[in-house]
Amino acid sequence: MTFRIGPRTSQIIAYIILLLMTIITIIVLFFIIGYVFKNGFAQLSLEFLTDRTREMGKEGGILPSIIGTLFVTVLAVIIATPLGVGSAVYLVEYTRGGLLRRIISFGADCLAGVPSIIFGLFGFIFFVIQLKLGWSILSGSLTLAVMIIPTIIRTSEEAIKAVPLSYREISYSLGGGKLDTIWKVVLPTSLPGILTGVILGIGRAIGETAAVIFTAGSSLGMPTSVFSSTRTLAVHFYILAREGISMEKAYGTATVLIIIILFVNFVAYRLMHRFMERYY
Amino acid sequence: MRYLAIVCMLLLTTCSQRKGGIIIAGSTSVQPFIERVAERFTEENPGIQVNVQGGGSTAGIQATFNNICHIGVSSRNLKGSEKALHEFLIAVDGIAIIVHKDNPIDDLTIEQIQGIFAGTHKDWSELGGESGEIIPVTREEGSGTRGAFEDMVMGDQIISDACLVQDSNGAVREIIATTPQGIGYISVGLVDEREKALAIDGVKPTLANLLSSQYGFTRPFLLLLLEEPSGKVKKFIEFALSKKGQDILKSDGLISVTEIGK
Amino acid sequence: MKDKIAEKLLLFIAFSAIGSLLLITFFIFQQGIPLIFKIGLSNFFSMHWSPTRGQFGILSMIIGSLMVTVGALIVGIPFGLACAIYLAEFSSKMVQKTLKPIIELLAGIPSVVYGFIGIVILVPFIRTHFGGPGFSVLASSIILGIMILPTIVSISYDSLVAVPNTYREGSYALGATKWQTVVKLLIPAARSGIVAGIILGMGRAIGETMAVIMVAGNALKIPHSILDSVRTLTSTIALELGYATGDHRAALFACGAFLFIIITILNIIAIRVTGHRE
Amino acid sequence: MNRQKMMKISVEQLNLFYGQNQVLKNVSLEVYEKEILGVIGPANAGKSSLLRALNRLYEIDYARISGKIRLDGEDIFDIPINDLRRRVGLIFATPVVLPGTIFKNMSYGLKLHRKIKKQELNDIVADALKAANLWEEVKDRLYESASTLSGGQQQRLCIARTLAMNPEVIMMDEPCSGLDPISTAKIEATMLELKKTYTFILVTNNTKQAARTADRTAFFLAGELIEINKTEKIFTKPDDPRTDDYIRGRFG
Repeated sequence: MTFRIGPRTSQIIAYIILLLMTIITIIVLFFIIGYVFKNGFAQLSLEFLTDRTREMGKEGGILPSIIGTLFVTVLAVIIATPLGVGSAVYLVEYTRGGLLRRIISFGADCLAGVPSIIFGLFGFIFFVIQLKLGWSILSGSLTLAVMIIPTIIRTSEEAIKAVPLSYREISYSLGGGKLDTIWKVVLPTSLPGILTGVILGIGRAIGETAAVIFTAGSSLGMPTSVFSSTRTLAVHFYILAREGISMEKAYGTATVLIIIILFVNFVAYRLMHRFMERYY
Repeated sequence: MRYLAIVCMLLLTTCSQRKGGIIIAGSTSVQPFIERVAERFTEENPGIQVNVQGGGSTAGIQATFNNICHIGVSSRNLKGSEKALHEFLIAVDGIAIIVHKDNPIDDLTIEQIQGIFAGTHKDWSELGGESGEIIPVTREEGSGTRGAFEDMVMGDQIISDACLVQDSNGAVREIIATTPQGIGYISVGLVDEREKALAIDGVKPTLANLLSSQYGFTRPFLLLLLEEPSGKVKKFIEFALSKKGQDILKSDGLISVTEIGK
Repeated sequence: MKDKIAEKLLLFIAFSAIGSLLLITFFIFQQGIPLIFKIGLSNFFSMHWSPTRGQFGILSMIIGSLMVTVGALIVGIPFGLACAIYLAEFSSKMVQKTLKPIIELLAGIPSVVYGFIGIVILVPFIRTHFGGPGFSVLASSIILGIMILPTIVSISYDSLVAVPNTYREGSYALGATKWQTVVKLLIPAARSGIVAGIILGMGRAIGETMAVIMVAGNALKIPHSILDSVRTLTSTIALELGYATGDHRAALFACGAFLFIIITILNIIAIRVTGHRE
Repeated sequence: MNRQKMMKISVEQLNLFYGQNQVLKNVSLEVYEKEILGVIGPANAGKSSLLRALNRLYEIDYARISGKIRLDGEDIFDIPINDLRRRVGLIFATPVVLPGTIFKNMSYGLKLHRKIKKQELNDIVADALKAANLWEEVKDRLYESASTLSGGQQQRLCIARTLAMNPEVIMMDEPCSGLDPISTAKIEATMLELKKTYTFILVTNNTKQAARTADRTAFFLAGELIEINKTEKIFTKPDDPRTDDYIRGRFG
């Protein structure tokens, strides 16, 4: 027995299925955040945010991890941004789109997709052991910097390429040199794109576990210098959850982590919007 | 330019502080215990920060050789060239075979345990328990605890590929605590109320049995140094071996070095 | 003069950035490849992984990675595509404007959070309702599938929206329904973007480490069913890196190199498919 | 007028290549001080390329050049490039305002060349805007985004921006191509006024515009200079039949 389903009917069926699947997708994604928040908000208190970690995380707060995360991320971005943006500027403004640029862009494209554990593997043997930097904020930041450089190169390159040639012509015809043009016209104009890349990198660095646990270590002490080992929020959360040290603290830590990341992404989003409205 | 300046400043202002702390690295089994000792130590010596890393026994030994940490920790005896390091025994740890707290089985023979981990026993009913698939959980290749378990329990049997693999005592414990059919092995000191430590050949891993060596599945916890201890490192080792330090370790279920002789 | 210095400085920066990337690639291969030659390909691609006993077979882990990734795609593609199609073609501007950025924000949630949800909800659920240890191919696939959803939705949506409106108008003018237009016209037209999104998602799934360690159980045996535990290449590296020395460590690097090659091939395909680079 | 006018720019046997493609062929001409030289011709005649050669902007396109160009008798390759481009301003067909405020657009070029006091900067900006007939329209909104201006205003902003640099020669590349007749008239009026102080080279597609404003006119075709002469002469009895054809609209 065969049914012939008319185009109208199939349209309606398809619509319902699509709607259902979309709703499921959205619900699942929201459920994950909601579930963590529901269990985590009860844990949030001033004490939790400002106290030292005690008993391997069973007691006390997460201040050392918050500071460690901040340290590692900021240092990574400080290292990666000039390198990434500088490379992108060089590629777009100085290489005339030749073979070199294609090869480098391709390499950056590929490395942007390399799993973070490979960066962890590299960072552990190279920075921690061979360069004798030990498990430290410095090792962690360097590893993360290498990890986010490709992303920053790629997004900055796209943003810089998008600056109209006419802007450069104007700058030159007003007597600007190449450096003036790059510094005062090209970079400010491509700033939103560059910023997006940097902020994506920040988000990736904050949430990263695999590359950090082997390089920044897992010490719970309060970091005092770039040579201190630290346990970032993501790593702390991973260890709490996985070793069942304290599910309550795990939820609390995850909540803080997610809030920070959503906040960073949100700020990026707003910033870009403001910038676009002002200039375009 | 500004970037360079900031980076330089960070490095300069902080370089000197590296000397202020002690970095300890190695066995994840020892980490929770040494962390507690370190916490007390810092309370009594506020100037000295102690950083405790995991990584594993072998990594700890390596780190000590490479001077990446001040003190290495190992949960197994040193082998071959590793013996060049100075070692300090701070405690002895028993390895407990644990199952979920609702598991009716209290006692297994060493052959039965071998059978479970080698993959020959597959169902709890074979061992007198309620019928259900046995889910053995082991440690990862290279772990000190796994090494000790293989030496002491498995003998010439090989741990089956079908076992779940976790990379810390805590992770193993967490699975056993939540999996009714699970069985695994962790430090005696870490067993809590959610799981049950089994007697092996009728001997339970109680403190008394551990002390009297009736329960033979024990291993040393070692602190390792590249050179003779001095300064703050010496202070820390002395603290760990002092009555205060040993009491902390004892209260966590380890056998204090002072009791071993008895 | 200032310009010359600036150019030299930028050249230096470009070289150090690119040098660091080259260094990584070189380093991973230099540490890993010699072992493969030492032990031979037949050992490296055998079933038995027991580095402390000199067995370095990564085949079971390759199969593990493959199963988990395919599983993730089976979960992720239908839902991701459905969501993208619904948002791009069937929903109002308002819904698009709110949901798209939210889904993109969700892409930033750390993978460990997904793994955690896997441990506390999915694994016990599978264990009690389907049997087995719960730590399984199924759990990993679902968690990874959910994790790659935002990637697939976002990229597929963008490529659907990029299809010119004249296509749609032409199709409606011929009397096609919306759904027919989507299936016959828009999906083929947006194919390259959709495929690229899927490949990128696939890369993320293969490369994910911590979330998988948390829910896969990590048994070395090749799973016989989706309820069995599974070990992937990435989790092997993360589990054993802390303890590994000598050949064992080199073997982990070899795993890394192998993974590197696979990911690079996937990336090349993705780049080719989209014709993204001029 | 009988005496030889002061020569501002002289071009001798100029060739310009983009890769294999030669876009200027053996061009020689002079530009006199304080005149408007109209440059007309169909598309791809090389008109814009001539302008890009005169301030060496062709260099950013990686084009090659041969021949001599002199500004006030000095080889332009001996003048520091930033100075040259300041002295020889260029205004493009489509007005391009830089992202940012009107004031920022105006001050951009000035700040590149020297340190400048705020008061002096304000004065220069105001003077330049007045000279470009834009002051009245924008004096209250100097700190608004330049992109809020209309097309005609943007083009006059571009002119003002160039004037602020105190150039000697102003080259305009079809400055009115996108504008309505009223805006065009305003710009032409501005130009005629400024002629007292500056030398103009006006490239235009609109032959009538050249007829209205230029003192002399040059006709280009396919990279060659066909004819250069007084505007009335070019438009009434040109020497070359091709010029005549073009002006009468027979091609182009």
